[in-house]
Amino acid sequence: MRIVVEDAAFDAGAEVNAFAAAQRDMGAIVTFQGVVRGDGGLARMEIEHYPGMTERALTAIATEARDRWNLGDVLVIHRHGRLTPGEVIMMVATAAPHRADAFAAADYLMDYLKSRAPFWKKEYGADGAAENATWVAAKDADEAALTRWQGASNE
Amino acid sequence: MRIVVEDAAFDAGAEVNAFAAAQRDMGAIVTFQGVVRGDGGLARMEIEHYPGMTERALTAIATEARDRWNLGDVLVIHRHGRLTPGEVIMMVATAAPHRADAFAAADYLMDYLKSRAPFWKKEYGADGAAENATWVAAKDADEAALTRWQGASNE
Amino acid sequence: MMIDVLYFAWVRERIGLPRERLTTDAATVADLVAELIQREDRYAAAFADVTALRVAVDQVLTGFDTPLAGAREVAFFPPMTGG
Amino acid sequence: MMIDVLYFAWVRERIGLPRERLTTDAATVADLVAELIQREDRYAAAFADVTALRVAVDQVLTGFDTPLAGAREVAFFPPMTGG
Repeated sequence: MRIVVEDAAFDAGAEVNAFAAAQRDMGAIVTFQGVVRGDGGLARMEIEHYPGMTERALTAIATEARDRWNLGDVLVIHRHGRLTPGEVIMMVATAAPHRADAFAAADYLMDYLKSRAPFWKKEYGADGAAENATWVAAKDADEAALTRWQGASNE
Repeated sequence: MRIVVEDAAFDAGAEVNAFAAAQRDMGAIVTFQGVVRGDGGLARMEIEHYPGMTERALTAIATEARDRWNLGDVLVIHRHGRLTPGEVIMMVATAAPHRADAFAAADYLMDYLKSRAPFWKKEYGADGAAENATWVAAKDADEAALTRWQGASNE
Repeated sequence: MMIDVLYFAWVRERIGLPRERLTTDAATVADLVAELIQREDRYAAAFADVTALRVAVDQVLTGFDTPLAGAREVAFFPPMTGG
Repeated sequence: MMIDVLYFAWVRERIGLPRERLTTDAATVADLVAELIQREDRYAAAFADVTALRVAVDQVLTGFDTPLAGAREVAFFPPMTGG
């Protein structure tokens, strides 16, 4: 299990390959990448985080995923600081003997990471002005998504 | 949309990066990689396919995914011929504005590709003997998985 | 009519060849299977249990009751195991 | 007791600083919030609607009724928007 919180850009393809190469007898590898969208006039975003707690929260979420599904490994990388459209914000990767576990765990990691890992996004428009920048509001849909995982300890 | 059926090995990380770089305003990219497992004494496998129909079936499955979800792009790469444990058999990638579409479409592609694309796997044990090689039997679970996608045209 | 018949995986192995061109008057896939079974034991062995087989006509997966009028290519194979 | 209080995102901006060390006798998070609101308008503005806020005690997400006995670090922030 590897949890990385960093401001530097990372090479998602190289991370996927390194993650896959480290596995043994894991038939299924699922990855998710989140990319900054430029529609809506976004020029850049700043991602704030809570050093210490962020790593801790991501570790707890990844550990929970390993408890719920039959996984060989989990990788989470999340950037903070300044990002522009087209840049990769974060990625998760899961490795499992079977594809259903790899898919469910990656989906779960994303749902929890969205609403339970301490990151906050501030969006800057084309004018780049701080006074016009806005904090992204949490979506009700993201909170509602968590209810999908309640109840059964394994699906 | 890109559909590739080839016997050569491919660099999954490089494919993921090229796929992601070609997108505009797709916030979510999901990938699946299938890897040859070596447990159970497998020494190698041979994947047979139906040239022409295989590409056609994969294209139909990918087109159906684009009709069902809001996707920016779909990639499917599947190898045939001889593969050894640890090698990547195939990958799919989906790009969407939102993560739920990217996850559902990748999951759907895998379910249909397993049971509706003309590939057949033959497994060879440590002795490498053709007379001891066995054709992989289709799993009832793979056929049952397809029922998940019936009914609602979009979820 | 002339038709190309293709065999894959263990169907190909049992019949002993990957494809052949046949002249047939079979109206449907099932009729073609009945003709093949009459030919030789190896065909009878391959088609002993058609519920274990899948068929494609002109590269589209279909059923054994499909008419062959106008078809150029019929393929027989076990359930697929890709991915 | 001495406690580190951290603020993130718009809570940090409204209060005007990322962290401060306070001496408090607050028994719970809610008591600490009540103390802060009394201090200055900028705190009152930041904590005007605590339902819009989340709190972590010693880096674990928790509720406003959580006791502060033994706590070293309390953080206030809006709902998280990672991913």
